[in-house]
Parts: sequence; structure tokens; C-alpha cells
Amino acid sequence: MIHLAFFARIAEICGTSERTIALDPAANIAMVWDTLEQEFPALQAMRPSTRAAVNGSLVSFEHRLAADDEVAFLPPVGGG
Amino acid sequence: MIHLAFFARIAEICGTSERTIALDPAANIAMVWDTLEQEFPALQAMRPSTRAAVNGSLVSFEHRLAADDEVAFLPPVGGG
Amino acid sequence: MLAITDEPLDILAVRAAVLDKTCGGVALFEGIVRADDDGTRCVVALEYEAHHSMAIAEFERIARDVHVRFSGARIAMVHRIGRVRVGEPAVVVAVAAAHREQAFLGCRYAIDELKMHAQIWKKEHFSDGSADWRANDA
Amino acid sequence: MLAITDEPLDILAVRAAVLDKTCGGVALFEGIVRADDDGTRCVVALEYEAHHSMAIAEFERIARDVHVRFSGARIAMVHRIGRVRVGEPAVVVAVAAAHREQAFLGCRYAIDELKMHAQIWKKEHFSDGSADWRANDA
Repeated sequence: MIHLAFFARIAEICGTSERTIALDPAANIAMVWDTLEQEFPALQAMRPSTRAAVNGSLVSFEHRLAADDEVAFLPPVGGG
Repeated sequence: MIHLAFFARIAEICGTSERTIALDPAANIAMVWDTLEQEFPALQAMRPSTRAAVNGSLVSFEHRLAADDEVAFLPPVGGG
Repeated sequence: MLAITDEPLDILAVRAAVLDKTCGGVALFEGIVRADDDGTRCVVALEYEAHHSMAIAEFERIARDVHVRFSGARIAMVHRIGRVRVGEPAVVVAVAAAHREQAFLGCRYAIDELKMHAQIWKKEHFSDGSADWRANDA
Repeated sequence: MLAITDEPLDILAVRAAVLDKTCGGVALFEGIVRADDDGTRCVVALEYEAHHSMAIAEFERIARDVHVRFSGARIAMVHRIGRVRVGEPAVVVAVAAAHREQAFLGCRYAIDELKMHAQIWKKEHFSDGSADWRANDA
């Protein structure tokens, strides 16, 4: 399994702040995102500005996933 | 009469924070200071760093005085 | 004190966290919710959300940087999440140093870094009932 | 709020004096009495004295400057006189502006100007009982 965490506008589009999905042995982050885009087409416009973190560390969309990874999808920040 | 106000180290040397002196019709600030120096020789070392104000405005030591002027002698500042 | 909280911010507590006998200056910055007006609607509140562990890790990175870059300056930084009304602080940063130069520079550095890198998001709520997420300028 | 007082400084009151709905950032600076140590003796307190009317006139000049130079920024500035112990603030400056850049720059400008130009003097009291007047660096 992989644990997904969504924030801000991405969480609103997905209608939830977290979800669990089955791990595809070949899965990288881009593949997970593509799956989400099919379910939530509104995500497409957000891809260029979205960053991903695995277990709290920023990674590229090519990053390969392992069992029990926590993947966070992070829109552009707005703190302060 | 002229009203003199002393601050910080100058007040300590003069032993008071204010004094009144008679107005010499030709008096400028340098003359007042010279008179004070004769009374309090420790003021001599302070002359280069001391500024003068008349009625709240900074003036040069050549400034001529008028009756009831308030003359303040101001050491280098140390606020903050 | 490096924290994210859904409680109103306690400025004096943030300040107190950085004071010690070696400190000659404290620079403190508050980011306040402003009644921003775009001509047709006006901000009435901001709603903040954070990736808590990533944001705190970023605060810790910033605190280490401030300490190293600004002569051992000490920093406290607290960001609020949830709904914050106009006039209330959303973030408070305090930096204490021996001299004011380092306190000012450290404080400015910290809030700039927080705004660029901390995983925190902001939704603007407007007077007409509309709302939208708003990213910081890059 | 531009003041000189012999009471302990109230940081929240200084801050509150500059807040309004247009303000997106408040930069606040406190000059704190530091336990400065020259190797043989240590500062235990500072004693401040002011030419009250000239110092307030200078604060007013600085406040006008800050307002004009930094996009209408609002400032409050209070300096304490009398004996101030280590760890206590001797001066508090708060500047509020729409954006943080102006708040930081205005606050820094104000404390720099105060230290250079306000008619305020400082006497250092040391742990060995000695004391001496101390001017700011030019």
C-alpha cells in the first residue's frame, strides 16, 4: 500500500486529505498523479506547480515508490 | 538672564542640571562655555564633542544669545 | 519555540523564548491579516493549512541557518493555522542577537524563507462569500 | 505613540498603537540592556537621561520621515529613562505597513536615526560599582 496526502486546493479537488492506494511494483510518483488526474480532471492544471514529497522529503515525479511510503502532493505555498 | 541646562556628564561636572546667568549684551554660546570652563576645568576635554541648543534648536557656538534664552549643552548621544 | 498552532498567537511568549542576558536587541515581525480589497471584494479572513511535520522541519532548518549566518542569533517562530481574521497575526517571528544588525537581518531572512519554502497554504475568504487559495509570489 | 517614560515599557501597547486594517506586517524592535562584559567588569544596568522636548521633537521628525519614505508606514516609538536593568528593554519601536519590506525598513531606519540624533544619554553601571557615560558610535 501507499499512503497519499493532499493539501489545500488539491485536497479540495480530490474531496479528501488522504487516501490509500495499492502499490504497483513499478510505480513512480508521476504514475500515481496520472491515476489521480483520470479520476479528478481538475488536477491537470495543477501539475506544473505541484511538488511531491515522500516521507517528508521533496522528490521529483520520477521518484520510485516503496511499500508504506507516504506521498504528499503540495501546491505552491502561501504561508506568512 | 539666560537659562542654562546641562545633561549627562556635563551636568555631573557642573554639579547641577540647570543654572541661570546674567546676560552679557555681546554674549554668544562660546563665551558662556568659556566662563563655565573657567569654573569647571573638566569641561575643557568635552568641548570638541559638545553641541549646543537654544530654545530646543541646535545652533553653533557662535550663536548670539537674547534675554531669557534657554541654552542646553549636549554631550554625544547614547540612546537606544 | 518553533511551532504551528490553531490558537491565537501569543506575541510575548514568542519574544520571551529568545531573550537571554547576551541579547542587546530583539527584532520581531508579525504577518497580519489585511483587509485587502481588489475593487469588488474585500478579504475578511485567511484560512491556513500546513503539512505539519514538513513545515516544522523547514522552521528547524531556518532556525539553524539564522543561528549560523547571524552570529549565533536565537529565533522563535510560530505560525497559526485555521481561520485568522483581519487584524490578527498569522505568523510571529522573533530574533534576538547581541546587536541590532543581526537581529533585523535574521528576522527578515527567516520570514522570507518561511514564505518561500514552508509547506503552509492560505485561502482567502472574501466579503462576498467567495474564497480562493492564494500562493505567495515566487 | 511617541514617548519618553520612566516606567517599564509595555511592548503590546506600542504594537497596538500602529495596528490598523490596512496593515499586513508589523516590525518591532527592542533595544535590550545587555550584560556586556569587558573582561574585568560587567554591565548590570544602564541609566538613561533625555532632553525631553528635544528628544520628542526628534521622534516626531523620525515619524514623519518614516511615513513619507516608507509608503505611509505608521510608527510608535517609546524610550525609557532612569535605571534599566539587564534583560529589560530601553527602547521599543514598532512600524506597521501594508507589506513587510516597508515595515522592516521603516523600523530599522527609525532606530538608527534615534541612536544617532535623539538627545538621550546613557550611563553604564558595572558589577564592580563603577559607572561611566557611554556615547553611541558615530
